[in-house]
Amino acid sequence: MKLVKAIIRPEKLTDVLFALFEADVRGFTVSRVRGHGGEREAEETYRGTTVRRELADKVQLDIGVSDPFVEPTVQAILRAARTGDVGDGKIFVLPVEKVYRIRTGEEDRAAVTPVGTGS
Amino acid sequence: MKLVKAIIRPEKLTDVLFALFEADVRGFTVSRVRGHGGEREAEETYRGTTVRRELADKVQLDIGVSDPFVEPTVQAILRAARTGDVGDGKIFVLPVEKVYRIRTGEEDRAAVTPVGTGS
Amino acid sequence: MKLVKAIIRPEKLTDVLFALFEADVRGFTVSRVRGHGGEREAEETYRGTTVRRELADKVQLDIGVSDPFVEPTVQAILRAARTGDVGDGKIFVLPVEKVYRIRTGEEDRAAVTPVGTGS
Amino acid sequence: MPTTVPSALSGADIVWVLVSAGLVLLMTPALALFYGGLVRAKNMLNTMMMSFVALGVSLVTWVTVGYSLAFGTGSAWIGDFSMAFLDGVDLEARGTVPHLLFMAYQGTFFVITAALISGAVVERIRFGPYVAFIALWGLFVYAPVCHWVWGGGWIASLGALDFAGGAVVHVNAAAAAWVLARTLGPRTDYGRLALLPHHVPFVVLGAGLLWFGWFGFNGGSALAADRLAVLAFVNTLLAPSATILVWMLLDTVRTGRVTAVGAATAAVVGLVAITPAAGLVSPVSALAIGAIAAAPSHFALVWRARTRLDDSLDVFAAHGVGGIVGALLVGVFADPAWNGSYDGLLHGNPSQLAVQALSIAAVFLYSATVSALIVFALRRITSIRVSPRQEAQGLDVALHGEEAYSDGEGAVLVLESSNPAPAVRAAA
Amino acid sequence: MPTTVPSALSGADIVWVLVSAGLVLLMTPALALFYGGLVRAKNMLNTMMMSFVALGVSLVTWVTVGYSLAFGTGSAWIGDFSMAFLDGVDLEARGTVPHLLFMAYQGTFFVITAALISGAVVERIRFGPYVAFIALWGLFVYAPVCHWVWGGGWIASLGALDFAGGAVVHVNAAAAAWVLARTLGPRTDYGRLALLPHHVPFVVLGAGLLWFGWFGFNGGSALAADRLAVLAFVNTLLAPSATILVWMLLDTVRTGRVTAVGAATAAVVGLVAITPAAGLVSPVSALAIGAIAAAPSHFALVWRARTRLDDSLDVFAAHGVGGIVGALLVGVFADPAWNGSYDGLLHGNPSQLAVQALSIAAVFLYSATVSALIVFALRRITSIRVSPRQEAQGLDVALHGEEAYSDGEGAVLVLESSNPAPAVRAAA
Amino acid sequence: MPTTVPSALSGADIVWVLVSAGLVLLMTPALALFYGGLVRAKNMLNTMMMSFVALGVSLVTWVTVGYSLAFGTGSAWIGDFSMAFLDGVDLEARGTVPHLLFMAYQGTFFVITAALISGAVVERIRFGPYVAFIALWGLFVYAPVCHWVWGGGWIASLGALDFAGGAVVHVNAAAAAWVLARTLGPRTDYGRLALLPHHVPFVVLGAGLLWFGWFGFNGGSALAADRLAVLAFVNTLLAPSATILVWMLLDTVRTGRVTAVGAATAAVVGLVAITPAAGLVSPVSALAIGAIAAAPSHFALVWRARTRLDDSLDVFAAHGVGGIVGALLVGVFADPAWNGSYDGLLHGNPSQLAVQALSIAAVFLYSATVSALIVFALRRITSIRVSPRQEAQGLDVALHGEEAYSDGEGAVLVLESSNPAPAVRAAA
Ligand SMILES: Nc1ncnc2c1ncn2[C@@H]1O[C@H](COP(=O)(O)OP(=O)(O)O)[C@@H](O)[C@H]1O
Ligand SMILES: Nc1ncnc2c1ncn2[C@@H]1O[C@H](COP(=O)(O)OP(=O)(O)O)[C@@H](O)[C@H]1O
Ligand SMILES: Nc1ncnc2c1ncn2[C@@H]1O[C@H](COP(=O)(O)OP(=O)(O)O)[C@@H](O)[C@H]1O
Repeated sequence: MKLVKAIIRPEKLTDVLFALFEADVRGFTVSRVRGHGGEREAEETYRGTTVRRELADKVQLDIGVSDPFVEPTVQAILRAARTGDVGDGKIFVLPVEKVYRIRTGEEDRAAVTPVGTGS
Repeated sequence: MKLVKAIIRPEKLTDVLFALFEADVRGFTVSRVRGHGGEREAEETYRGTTVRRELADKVQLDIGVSDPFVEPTVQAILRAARTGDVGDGKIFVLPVEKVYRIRTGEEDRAAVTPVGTGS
Repeated sequence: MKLVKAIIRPEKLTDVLFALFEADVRGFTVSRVRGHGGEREAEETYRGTTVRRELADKVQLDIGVSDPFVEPTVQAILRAARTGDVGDGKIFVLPVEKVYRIRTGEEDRAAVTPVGTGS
Repeated sequence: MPTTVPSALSGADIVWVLVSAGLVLLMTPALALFYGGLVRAKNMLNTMMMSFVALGVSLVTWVTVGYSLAFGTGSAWIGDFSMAFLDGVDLEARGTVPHLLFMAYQGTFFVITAALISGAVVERIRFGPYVAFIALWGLFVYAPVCHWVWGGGWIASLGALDFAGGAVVHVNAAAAAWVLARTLGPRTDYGRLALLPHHVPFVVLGAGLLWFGWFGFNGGSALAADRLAVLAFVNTLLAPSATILVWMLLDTVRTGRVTAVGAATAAVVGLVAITPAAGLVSPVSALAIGAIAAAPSHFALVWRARTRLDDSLDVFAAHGVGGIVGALLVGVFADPAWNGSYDGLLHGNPSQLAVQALSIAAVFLYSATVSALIVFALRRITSIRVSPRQEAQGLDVALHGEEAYSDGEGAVLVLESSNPAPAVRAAA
Repeated sequence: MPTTVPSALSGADIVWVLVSAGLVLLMTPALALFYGGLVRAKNMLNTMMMSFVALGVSLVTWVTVGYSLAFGTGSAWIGDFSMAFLDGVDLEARGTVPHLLFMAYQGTFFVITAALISGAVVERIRFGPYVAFIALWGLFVYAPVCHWVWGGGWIASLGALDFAGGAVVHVNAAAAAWVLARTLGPRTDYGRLALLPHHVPFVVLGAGLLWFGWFGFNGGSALAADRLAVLAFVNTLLAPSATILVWMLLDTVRTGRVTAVGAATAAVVGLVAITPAAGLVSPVSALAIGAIAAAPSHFALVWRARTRLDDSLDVFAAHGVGGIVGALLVGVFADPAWNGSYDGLLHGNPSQLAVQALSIAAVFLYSATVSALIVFALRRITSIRVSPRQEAQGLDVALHGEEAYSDGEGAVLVLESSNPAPAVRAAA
Repeated sequence: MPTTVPSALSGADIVWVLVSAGLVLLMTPALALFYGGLVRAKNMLNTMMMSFVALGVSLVTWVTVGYSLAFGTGSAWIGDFSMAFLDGVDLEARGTVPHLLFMAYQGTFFVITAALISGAVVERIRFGPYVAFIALWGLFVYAPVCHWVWGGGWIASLGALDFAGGAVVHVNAAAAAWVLARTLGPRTDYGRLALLPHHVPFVVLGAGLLWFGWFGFNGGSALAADRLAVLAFVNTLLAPSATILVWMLLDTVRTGRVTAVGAATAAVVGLVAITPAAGLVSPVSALAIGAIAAAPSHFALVWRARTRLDDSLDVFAAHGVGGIVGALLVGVFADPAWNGSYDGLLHGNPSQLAVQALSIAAVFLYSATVSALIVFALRRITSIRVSPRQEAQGLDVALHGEEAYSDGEGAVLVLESSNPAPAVRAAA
């Protein structure tokens, strides 16, 4: 089991969702984050105060997948999230020791197989 | 050391907190996330626009625990977060190589032992 | 490759950013979280309802680094985020199996090297 | 409200009543904000809609038959249908302002009173039955009670004093709220989880706008730009100020801290308490009424939270208790030196207090009873409470298919054209 | 708007017009809120600023030459420069209120009309060209059209009825909005991604404040505290209430649910529809107009969303369709028993309907044509649309260097003093 | 403010002053919103409460002795206690409106002036000492200064012009703000971290509501529905519009972008600047005053941010500088052709400018000195600043035990009944 953690542009989220659905990945968790990287930073002014935004809005996906699904998942994200401009984000693949489905207590592979779908 | 990452229903958070306290787990980090899984999706309408919400509100807990605490932690969450309906969430157990307590620089087991508590 | 996950006080974020920049760490992802630990809890009252806040606002940093950078990164955070009061937070170091840069498809070390910087 | 009315139109009086009607109308969106800020984010829109819908439903009810039932000659108990569909309600003078304007001004009271009730049942009532309830309640409770007190009915004949609606509006709505909260039962997690206000700045802003609107509610009830209007206006300025001070003191004694929700609540309680008395007591008495009214509502509110009665936004503690205190105190402080005719206990007329108590009791009992009958009737037809799953999901999404605060993430467009759209692919 | 004017000042009339001018001014920030709530968070401030800026630009334009072009004697087509820079606009009576007050009251209409247009082009227009557009549009479109209808121009001579601005304000702005939306093209992700309202409570509050302000818009157009003002005011209370009811019904039939955005939109549509008719029809007709107006706008709005016309906040469906329906219905319902002189189809004057249709068509065509010319002229000078990158980033940060809702995290102070500051170290 | 007063009540004048008093009252919640939007989310409620509390504390102070000290006959320096507890303040005419109404209208000025001060010391002052400060400041500073200028005191005798409170309100509050900010010291992270507005839409809405309320502030200061009121009202409409335009220009020149916070600030600065001049200058001069006032405040604000003076919301730059500019310019532009009697430099009376300067200097010095004395006295009794830990935590939680925006997560109900509740288990 692996946890694929992808950081992408917010405006690419819908495209990535569809790409994941097409790759038959139907379980994941999304959160709003902010990232610092190579992007040119915006300056903002509030009355006499000028600030430089070191962080840009990003969206993070956490996707628990069984080993054979790692590659298709990563490829789907790479394809759907790319714009070619600096700031497209990163994907991290982390090892997972155990997965449980809370509703049933099922473990590992069974735990990430969506209801009523053979993945 | 392990990192237990649990995704649960927001309305179950308080119950899970108490279950963790009872299991003597007193350090964790919580964040608001949104998840996609087997849940039936809600439709929304804004003037002429109809949308399908692919994401449901969830809460994620990150709990760093020493190895003997993994099982009790997982069991506490499984028990407290379950409703039996699709959407109850998942638990992932991830390996951790090192833990530090920022305040003291303590490492590993010592780092996750709450102040003044023998866990 | 490792993922350094640090949970710090929100008011220390700017200091930590500068410490990371000085340590030549220029890619990371930040999110707002809330944490429970050894801190004394605040009570709040809304009309007739009294509540105890079990969670305090924290900020989490996720930093993907190649192995030689782990130690400097951790040290930078330990130094910059410390106040000495309970609640300063934790650092977890997690193993990472693979990293991709979405923009280019580059992998691993190359994926976390910021554009135009030799790190 | 004065009953002697000269017969020609006055420009100044028209302006004042126009402005007042506008101000009272504003109170309904203000209440939507005040109530909305006090609930959880997932029920924000439903809560706002329970006020806002009254601007549609109640206004239309009012012009069709409500006004006629309340102000038609009829009997001591209720008006008649003589002015249904505004028949005969024209631009001729009723007092010194056109009859049509009087009708409209009273209509804005009808709207806000219905909206007040919603605070007791937020976060769990089904929307359709709620709308049916306030429509029926308007006809079967508000209209007759309004007739009793302001339409020349039996309470008016008794000589009860209710300047701008202590009994008609606040006690009346609070009784219905209490019945509705009892019948619906508490929210699933009530008393177990913390159900906190999601947006206190809206509560404070809502209170500010309510105060602003209340100048029209109380000041306009003079129906003329005269000394009475000035008295009512100034008392509406002073009473809440005293309530806020005392409330902050009570807060400090109880928890060591002054709270924003408390201050906003105090402003509303002070406004409620001065409503029946506004044009009848001296400014110094208004301060006294404001100050006195703080404690009963404060303790009612604290006590209520420990019971199983989930009157969620404390309509009873704020409007019921506040309204009763105000309506009784007008029987104590009414001062002919200021209002020209009516005297209370302190000015040698102890019987006024009894009349006040009687009028409150009558309104409370009638409103509670008929409200209960309406609820039971509705319950026979349909369920009035949402399912536990809808309650967990939040009423905004469950009932209205909307989110108050959306960032659009994860929302996929459903295309209804023939377009081979992503939405279709997603379903694959 | 009445044209017979007695010649002495009246205190009551002055107060009513003062209050009305204040109320109409409030509509512009209210619109900023209403529109702002409907866009995505990253474009909130830009959207608000597109309304707020009219308070600077349009007001100054108005007092310099706009007012004179609209209300100067001139010809049947346009006024003149005789009152440029308020020359001769003094405190003497124009009707029963000072000339200066009349000018100011009309100025608040000018501001809100310009601001209305912005709804069609949010989230993608550059700010500078937008400001240039509304300034030019005010002079070349609003001023002449206002002259035609209210300044004694040719439409006034035809006998067209437009009490408070169905044609002058709503149809006029909607035509410009439609042209602007067409020319700019849709937002990049329009029709592909869900672009949702980020703050519906602001939409509801905005609608409430707009309604409140609209009492000044319609009621004040009587320019006196008289029966006409009362009629206009009450109709402004009743029409939207009927629209809300019908709209909720249509919502329920279509999607099974009543929505908050729908109810707020309905209130605005009802207000738009009653605007041309407010002082001209009976209160029951006002209810009818409100009820009738719901359907066309509702379906226009639903239909529009399926086309490629990204009139983002449906200015055309709400103000164009609503304004046309209202302006036509005044030709049907105008009732001399209420307004004293003008009759419509139902009162034996079918030709009025033709005059109304003609006036709408003329205003629409003129506004659309000249708006198109202005846009083309601006386009020759500069690009009027932001870059795709700016659009993705959000216009608040890209154009204004601000965020609507900031928690300050990750924002590093840039020190401009000689201080060896962290900002410098950061750059290292 | 005019001093000649005829002796009978006028309905129209009553309405206008009633409306104006309501409008000025609304300014305090509006200010709470404006200020609140400019601070960080964790200090939102505390900031709002610092305005809102004045509605309790200052109003009560006013009716008890404040009004009497300000408007009692007394000496050239201060009033007396003859009207303490509203003794003799009745419904008889003072001018053409009831004395009680005059008192209430002036009371709303007292409230907002106190609230203005809070902007200088947000995010770090303790609530109790702040409340004590504004109560004492009201009595020892506002009341005498008001007496000097409007109560027949020495500045009035000099012939200084201050139509609606340039010196009494704005310069007066700004001097206190400046002293308080100096004494308290800057916020811990001031000049090191970015301390950004957390809710700019509230800032814009707050500015809109302030503008709306300001019509009552300036227009109502005529105390009658006459030409003077119209002049003051229209000038209050025009001046800020010019300020917004010029401010946007300055913003563009300095940073290349127009900002929403800037536009909202500009509106307030324009309103401040026209306040002393509203009923005294021609509309075109009002535009000039608005335009001229933009630059000094703009640069004061930019410059201030580079100093160690943490006047956090720039009370001095907006109200102090704006008020001084306006109070001086009234000495330049005052025009007897418009105000009936008073002339300034441009109309041949250069000495007026000197009188204006003197009055500003006197008010500033007196307010600064006495404010400093009050602060020092308070400091002897208690600490006036929160602890660094409370400052880091945020004042909402630390001082009020509330959060402005709560999602309730992680909040555990503390049950005070005997119930063996989860809260008890949690402690185990
Ligand atoms: N080392 C890293 N660890 C964690 N997140 C990173 C790291 N580097 C970049 N990111 C995330 O990826 C986003 C994009 O990275 P950036 O360097 O700007 O662009 P690119 O990946 O296209 O070179 C950042 O905003 C940040 O959220
Ligand atoms: N493979 C996964 N990786 C990460 N998170 C997941 C995954 N599958 C489900 N989740 C999270 O768990 C939540 C519940 O999952 P769902 O499949 O709806 O229900 P259940 O677990 O009861 O079958 C989702 O909303 C999502 O947040
Ligand atoms: N075991 C843990 N797992 C995950 N996060 C933790 C854990 N313990 C503490 N934290 C996070 O660290 C924060 C600070 O911890 P706390 O115990 O209060 O202080 P300290 O680390 O100074 O002893 C907590 O608020 C929480 O967010």
